Amino acid sequence: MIKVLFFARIREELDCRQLDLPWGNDLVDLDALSGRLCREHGEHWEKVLGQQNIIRAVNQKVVTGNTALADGDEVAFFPPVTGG
Amino acid sequence: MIKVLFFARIREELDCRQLDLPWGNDLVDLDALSGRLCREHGEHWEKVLGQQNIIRAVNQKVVTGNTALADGDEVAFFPPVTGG
Amino acid sequence: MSLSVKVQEADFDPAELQRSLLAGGQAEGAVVTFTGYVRASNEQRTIERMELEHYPGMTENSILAILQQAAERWGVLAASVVHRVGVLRTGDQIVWVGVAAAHREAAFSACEFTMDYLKTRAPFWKKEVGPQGDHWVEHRAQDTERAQRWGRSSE
Amino acid sequence: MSLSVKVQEADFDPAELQRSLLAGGQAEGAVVTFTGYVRASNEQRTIERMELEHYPGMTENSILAILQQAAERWGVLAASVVHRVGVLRTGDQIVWVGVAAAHREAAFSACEFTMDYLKTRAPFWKKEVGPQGDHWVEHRAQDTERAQRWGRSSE
Repeated sequence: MIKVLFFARIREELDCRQLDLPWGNDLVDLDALSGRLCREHGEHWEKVLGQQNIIRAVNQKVVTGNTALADGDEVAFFPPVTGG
Repeated sequence: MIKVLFFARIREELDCRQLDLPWGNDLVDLDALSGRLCREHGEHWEKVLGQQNIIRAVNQKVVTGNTALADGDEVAFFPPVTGG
Repeated sequence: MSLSVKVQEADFDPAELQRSLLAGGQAEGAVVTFTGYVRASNEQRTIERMELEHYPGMTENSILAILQQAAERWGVLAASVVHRVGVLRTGDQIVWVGVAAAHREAAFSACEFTMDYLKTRAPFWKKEVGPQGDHWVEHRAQDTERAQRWGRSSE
Repeated sequence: MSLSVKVQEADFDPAELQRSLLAGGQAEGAVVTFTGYVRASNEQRTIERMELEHYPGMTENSILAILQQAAERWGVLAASVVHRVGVLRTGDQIVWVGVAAAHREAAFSACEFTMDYLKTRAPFWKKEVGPQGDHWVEHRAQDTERAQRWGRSSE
């Protein structure tokens, strides 16, 4: 299974906080995961997840570019951070 | 009158905290004042007041180089500061 | 060396935090602290309240990583971060960063470095609520530039 | 804008000082504080106590001039300095500098600027007393260099 989390503006725009996806061949890497989410949920998700400044994290580490996934991984999508 | 103050290491080396000198022609500027103090108090004062890093203030403002004095001024001699 | 990170809804007491920072020993010559407060306005928008969201787990770990970097780089003796989440109002305390070191140069640098990285790397998001409605605060490009001052070693 | 300078023998409470700093209003987003403590040793010398001498009158005025410069340069909202004199022991607080500003950049810069100038311009002198006898602390060339970072306008 892959646990997928959405935070802040992205969470609100998708109206979704968390998805649990059963592990499968269409989840081998981040780009494949994004592709599947867009196919399943349609144009609105494609637009939100395609935003240029979106940040992706795998197992709570920010990654840049595509990254391989394994069963049990945790993936998160969020906007640039604004703490402090 | 000129009020002359000594602080910290300079005060200890001269064993003098304050001198009040009656106003006169031999006090027209800082160099004249230093000259008079050295003449009156001898070689030890000359050595202490001649130290390169000594700081001089007139009316509580640090001055560099020679500076004119007037009756009523306050002059201070002290080493580099070490507060904070 | 003592490093501490707390993410909490509750308010905090800077005095108590500074005392805890020094509890380890007497070698410290300098303590620098930063306290952040909710401002009454931001870019002309009036702020009634602020809602702070975070990514539990990742937040604490990423801040601890920042403190470890700061501690190694400047020989920090103790450092502590408290960051609030949930609903906050104008004038409320949001964040506290305290750093103890033998000399002031290290304490100032480590504290400012930690704040710059909290602003650019720790997964917190602020939403302002005011008379004009809700507004997710935008990341300031200026914050990224400030963080980059510290060099690539901090990536 | 509220600027305050105190030179005193008595100890101080950083929490109370931070509260006073904010007493004026709610416009502040950031407070940076520095607290200096007597270290247990300096350049391998053991310190039993410290004696702090100052130049009454000139001290307060020169610190106020430093705070005014900082306030103008960074748009500081409030700033306060408390510096102790007399006999101090290891672990005792010596100095507190607090700066409130709308943004952290201003607060950090103004606080560090003030400390650099306290070290190089305010007429305080420290004497360490230890098992090896008395020792007037020497001015650190490094402090003068740090103060010069801020440019000639501060002379």
